[in-house]
Amino acid sequence: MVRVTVLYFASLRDAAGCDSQAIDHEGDLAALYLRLQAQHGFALPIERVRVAMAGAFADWRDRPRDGAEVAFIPPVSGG
Amino acid sequence: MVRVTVLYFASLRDAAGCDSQAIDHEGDLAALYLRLQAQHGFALPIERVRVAMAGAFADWRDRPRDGAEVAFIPPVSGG
Amino acid sequence: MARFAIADDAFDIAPLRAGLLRAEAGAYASFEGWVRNHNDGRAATGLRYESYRVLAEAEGERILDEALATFAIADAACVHRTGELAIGDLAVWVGVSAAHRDAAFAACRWIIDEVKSRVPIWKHERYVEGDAQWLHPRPPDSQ
Amino acid sequence: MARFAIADDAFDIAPLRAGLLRAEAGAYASFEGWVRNHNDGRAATGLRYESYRVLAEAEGERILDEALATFAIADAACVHRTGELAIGDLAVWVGVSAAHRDAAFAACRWIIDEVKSRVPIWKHERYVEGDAQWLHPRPPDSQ
Repeated sequence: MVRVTVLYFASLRDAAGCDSQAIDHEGDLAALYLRLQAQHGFALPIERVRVAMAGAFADWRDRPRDGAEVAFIPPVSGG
Repeated sequence: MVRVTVLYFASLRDAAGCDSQAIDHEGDLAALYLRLQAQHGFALPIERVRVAMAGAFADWRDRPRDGAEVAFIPPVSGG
Repeated sequence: MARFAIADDAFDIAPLRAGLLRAEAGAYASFEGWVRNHNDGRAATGLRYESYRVLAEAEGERILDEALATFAIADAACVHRTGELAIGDLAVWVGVSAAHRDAAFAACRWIIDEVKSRVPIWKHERYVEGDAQWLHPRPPDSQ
Repeated sequence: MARFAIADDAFDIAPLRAGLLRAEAGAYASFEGWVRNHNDGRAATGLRYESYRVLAEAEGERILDEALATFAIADAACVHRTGELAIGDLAVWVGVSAAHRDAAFAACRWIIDEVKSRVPIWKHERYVEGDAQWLHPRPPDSQ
């Protein structure tokens, strides 16, 4: 069990109702998204979301270390 | 026989040694170029030159009217 | 110096362009994205961009590094706005200098396409009817 | 108002760009030709452009009219310098605004290609060795 901080952006933040959230987690990043999706009702399926850890893109199968900062990246719309 | 003013640009002006020249001419614009090429030694064959009359592109087979302003347009190099 | 930047406020293009001047560069291509008064058939009144800044800057820089490695260009830069924007405001700027125009155009186009598809920036669009939404386009975004 | 102009002196881009802003335009592509310090493997020190002005203006305008008829663009403009230019000087500017970037890029590229191949403007290039020459390229000019 590790403690991670999750950052939310755009529609994920609106659904979560907060910018970030500290949570205890066991398992990989995919499991973390699915848990939080169930909690907050994220409309975006995991296939349309990317994940970043410590400010760099990460793999859904990566397991966060204790204290990690995790960001869910919904489909981008800059430009 | 008509009197025309011929304008020279770029390497044609260098070869002619003048910006423009008044000349009496009979025949089409192609004949005019060939005459003046022989006179001034223009290196550019007529196939690489375009012709304009009264400020608009013209056809080598056009025959100038009296008082026409004719310009020989060597290959352009703007941009 | 960073070639990619996130700007929280309106920025000047002139010094960015001047920074790309090179004696060996004969061509300069640039692209700007402006806030449009319509999108997908709806009349828009303005928008807000937000970014995941640390990752946006890293990914933007990576795109410009890749462009410099891929195309025969002299230099390239990109700035993307965040915050509140009105119709007509400059949202993103890309500039590329190169010896020849083929590479300048190709790299400029490639950079804006990559920025739009890879950099974590999100657009929140407001409509004349009063509603608003986050845009999460499905790839390929052919807009 | 004319969309194409010949400029005998250095000109500002900012007001030209501002003239292309449209509330419905989300994309702006521009191209600039700068005087390079080399051409065809020779070191250049500067150049002079001369034009057949009345025909250059008419042909430039025709190119922009054709671009507006051919591409889904909002507006377009082009200015070409004449006279003496030094390394780094702006020789030609093209700007295009459009709803979408595909058309903006395509029209901008098309306009500069057409201007280079059709508008009666000639470049007289000076080299470090002291000589100079008029450039009369053979088509297709793929530079």
